[in-house]
Amino acid sequence: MDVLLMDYLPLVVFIGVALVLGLALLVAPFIVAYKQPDPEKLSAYECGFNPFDDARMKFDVRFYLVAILFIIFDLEVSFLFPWAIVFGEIGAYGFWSMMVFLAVLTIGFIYEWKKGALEWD
Amino acid sequence: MKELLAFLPILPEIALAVGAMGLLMFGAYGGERVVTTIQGLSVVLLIFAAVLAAMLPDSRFGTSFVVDEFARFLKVLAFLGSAVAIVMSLDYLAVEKQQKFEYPILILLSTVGMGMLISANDLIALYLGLELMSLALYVVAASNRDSIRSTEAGLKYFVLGALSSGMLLYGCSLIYGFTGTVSFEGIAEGSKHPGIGLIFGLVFLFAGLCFKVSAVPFHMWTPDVYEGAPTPVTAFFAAAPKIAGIAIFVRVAVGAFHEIVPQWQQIIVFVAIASMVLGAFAAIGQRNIKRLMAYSSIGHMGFALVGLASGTAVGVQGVLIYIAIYLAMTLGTFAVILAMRRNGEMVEEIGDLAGLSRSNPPLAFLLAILLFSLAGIPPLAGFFAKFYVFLAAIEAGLYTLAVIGVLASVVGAYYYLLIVKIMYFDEPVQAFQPMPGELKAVLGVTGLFNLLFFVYPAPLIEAASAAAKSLF
Amino acid sequence: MILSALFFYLFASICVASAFMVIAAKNPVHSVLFLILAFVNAAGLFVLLGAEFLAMILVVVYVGAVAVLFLFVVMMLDVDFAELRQGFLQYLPVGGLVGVIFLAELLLVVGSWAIGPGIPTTITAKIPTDIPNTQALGLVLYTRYVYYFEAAGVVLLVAMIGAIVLTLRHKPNVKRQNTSDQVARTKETAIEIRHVQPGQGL
Amino acid sequence: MVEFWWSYIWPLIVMVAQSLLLLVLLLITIAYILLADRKIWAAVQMRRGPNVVGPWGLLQSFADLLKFVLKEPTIPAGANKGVFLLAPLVTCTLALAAWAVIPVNAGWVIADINVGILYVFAISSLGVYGIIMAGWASNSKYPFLAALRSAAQMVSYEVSIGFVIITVLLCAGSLKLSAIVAAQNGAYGMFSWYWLPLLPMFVVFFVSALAETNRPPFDLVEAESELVAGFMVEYGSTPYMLFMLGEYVAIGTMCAMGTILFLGGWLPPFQVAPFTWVPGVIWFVLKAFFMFFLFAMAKAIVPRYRYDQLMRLGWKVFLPISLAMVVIVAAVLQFGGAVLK
Repeated sequence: MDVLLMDYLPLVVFIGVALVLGLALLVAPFIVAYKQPDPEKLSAYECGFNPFDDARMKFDVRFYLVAILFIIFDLEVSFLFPWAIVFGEIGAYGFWSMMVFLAVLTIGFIYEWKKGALEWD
Repeated sequence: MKELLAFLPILPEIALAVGAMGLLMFGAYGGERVVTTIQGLSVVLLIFAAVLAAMLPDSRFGTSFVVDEFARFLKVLAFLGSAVAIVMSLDYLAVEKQQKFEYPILILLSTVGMGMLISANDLIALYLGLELMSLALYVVAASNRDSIRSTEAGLKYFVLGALSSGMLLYGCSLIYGFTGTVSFEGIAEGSKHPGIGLIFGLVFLFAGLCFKVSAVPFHMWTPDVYEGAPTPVTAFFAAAPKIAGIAIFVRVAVGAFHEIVPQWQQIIVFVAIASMVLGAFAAIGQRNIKRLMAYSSIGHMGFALVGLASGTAVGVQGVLIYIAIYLAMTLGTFAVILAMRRNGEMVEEIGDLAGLSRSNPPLAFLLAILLFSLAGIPPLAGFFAKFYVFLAAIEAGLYTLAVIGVLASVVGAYYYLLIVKIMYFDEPVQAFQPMPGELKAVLGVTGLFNLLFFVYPAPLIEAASAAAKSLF
Repeated sequence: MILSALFFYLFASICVASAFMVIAAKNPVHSVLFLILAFVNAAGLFVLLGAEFLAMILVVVYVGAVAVLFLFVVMMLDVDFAELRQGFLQYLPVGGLVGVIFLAELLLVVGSWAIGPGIPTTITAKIPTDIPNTQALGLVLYTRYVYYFEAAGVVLLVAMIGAIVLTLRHKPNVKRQNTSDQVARTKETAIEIRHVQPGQGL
Repeated sequence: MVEFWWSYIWPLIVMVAQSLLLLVLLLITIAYILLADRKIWAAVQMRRGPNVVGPWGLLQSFADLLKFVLKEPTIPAGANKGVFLLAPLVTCTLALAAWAVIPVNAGWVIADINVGILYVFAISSLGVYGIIMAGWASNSKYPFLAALRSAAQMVSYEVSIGFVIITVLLCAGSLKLSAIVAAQNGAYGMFSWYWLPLLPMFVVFFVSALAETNRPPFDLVEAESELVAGFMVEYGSTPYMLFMLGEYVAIGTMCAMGTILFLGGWLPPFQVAPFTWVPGVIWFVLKAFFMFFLFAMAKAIVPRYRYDQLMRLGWKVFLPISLAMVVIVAAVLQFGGAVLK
């Protein structure tokens, strides 16, 4: 157990160092650079117009659908990871159980395709 | 080959799942033209699965799935309940132009979940079955997505359902933590020396299950969902999922926790009393018949739990008889609700039934039978249902529970009889449109069942008795 | 080991604090960001338990996928959350009561933490320590627990159907590209050669 | 006290030093990769590219760094300040974090964890956050639209990358990156690396990596003509630079992953004399640079995709292909004996 955790300690240290580095770069111009803000400079970019309302708006539900489908396929992939590495040890039974699983989800995929959920319009 | 034979116990579920997937592909390629075919095939598939389920011998699949008399009895009920729910939806969906081929398929997949739930023999199988069943239910509740009420119903059901799943999982994890196993036999072994952690786990688990059968205090979703969801969906909700919910409730209580009956008995007694009383009193003021049926189903779940509270084989037998008769009563009543159509519009107010005895005497008569049966008036089937659960409660010494139950059913009788009064003594309003044939059939069969049950009750009672004994 | 205890308290306290911030934050986007922080710390706790695979899957699925959907929804839904939160506080007494009960129960549970006698015999699956966690999972998930595995597949299928039934709408009058049609075009169907006489036009 | 020093402080110092060393080398490499990108692009278009700062423009990236640091940082008035500044930091840190597990030579790795590839997969799936956060926090229309598009694009291609990784894992049988490289050490030298037996997946991986890192021809996030500079419109100074840095580090990660998964990592092309004299790290860098060269050439010569084409390619071409390949590879391994091993 401790051996395993010792594998992760350098990882945490590395992320920490990277974070410090990024943070240093981020704050550097706030310390050293020239600053003279004015309202025009601080307004949102809008091709010459003044922005007339909040930029955040409702958008096509299709983006949500993509996100949902992604979650489902992502889960499918995560089920594949352990299977792939013990593939040689679980034999034909393991092979076929995964094939059934993939078949179930492929049916779902075909259904999506035929319903036009993967079309982008 | 030997490995394939091991899959025999889950054959009905496999058949349903594979059939659902096949129909999904058929629908995906056939489009809207094949909807009626898919509906028909789904019903055939469910009946086939019910036959399969009835024929399977006692067996197990691994440690997580068990086929016994109890499972056979309830699976037949649940599968047939789903089949009838699809049949009853045919006319409604066609007239309302909501025909989607996904609807019967989602019901099929939900039924797979019910089968898994009824046969679940460990906590993980329980959870998977529950989620499979509920996930499909959330979708069908919101299936009419152009209606605000339907989407609201789906959303409410989903959010509260997720909350209850969370509680259930929390309970499961506590139970697992304190017994070191998820299998019901192991839990039974581990609960010989119950610690406080195990009891808390039990409470949370029961809370989650109470939600699924809409027992007080986890009933709050029921009226809104029943009212908002499309009526055939409501009919489905009131029937098959309740059976699966009660089934797993019973199996967990007497299968996994039979060592600590006194601990859970008080919870069930409380839940049963609260459900019966709330179901009886809250229904009185309702004007919308779907809402009324929601409170009615809360009350009936309370009555069914009375049998479980006794914790004996007789009690479980009572539960099974109750749930079977409840299925017949509720499906029949919903057949009438689905026929309440006037000038092409569905009507849902109780007042719309006024004078039905004059505009459509047979319909009024059958509905009156069903309502009397729901109220528990002898010699109709509903009376026997209540009789068996109260008998079990008295045998187990739960006199208070039995007395409160009888009082609650007296109060409940008031609003059922009120509807009968409206039908027979109020001035008639415009007649309903003619009833489609399949609804007539459902209403006829369930009405006659309720009327004539007392003539030959033995088969059901014996089957329920055998099913109950298989758990002890 | 003191170091792992240190990291446990670090992850656990950040996890709890950010979980609290999820409900306390004024801006729902901040809530989701805190939720992500909570997930990441939960992953850290999994690593401390030696469950590397679950830790990574927690990050991949919850942080990388589920929380993205959450962010989509709360960022882009354009709901006036300030208005939604009005009257939020009136539920505080009830919520607080439930919270206190939960806390009391948890303290009771933790206080009584003891594995009953005879429990070790009921533990069915021992955790193997000589092979990596992922492998240990893989060895049982697809064979011994095939029932759970396939059931999970069916649940995912229902999720797919549900997502499409509830969200998919086709806009009418959309012109889509059909690549196979484009590729299948031949010279005959695409070009028509007319011989135009001078001065006459078509 | 002495014991405390030797058992806690000293290892910590070593770890920090190692991390710093890797980060500094990485950043210097990125500086030259950036330059190479511009030079290659210029060469394809028969321009000279940057050639003023230092000999052949070799110090260009460092001049850019100085310029960014000295630029005025602006935060739009309508922006959500905290998230606005958090976004570039998240992008950059996450991109860098992936490098902790990447072995550049046998044993040359900060942390060779058991689930290395999953870790990289997880980190790269988090890359989308920087973009969504930036797009939302700017409170400006262009960034918002770009963030949406980009998020949908990145998640679409991540699925294919996941399946590609699975096929490699099927052959290698471990999630440990060093073990995956070691598994490619076969009798046929560079022909037993996975690029050859899994050639379709290599292609899918490469294209998905382009999309995942928002590189041309899939740089719809930036799309100058429609979205001006995408989610980065409102950014300037080092916050902007951190985005660029994160993007290029992510590209570097993808190149390194391609090298590890398909090009045999630090292994020499043939296990014979002249090749084995060269240290593994050189081979690794050469291969990774080759991958980057492909990235740069794709940018230079392929026209940008339209958004619907991009989504179609991801969901309707790559996803089915990679899914089918998972099944095919598994079936071959199951029934075809040791063809691949």
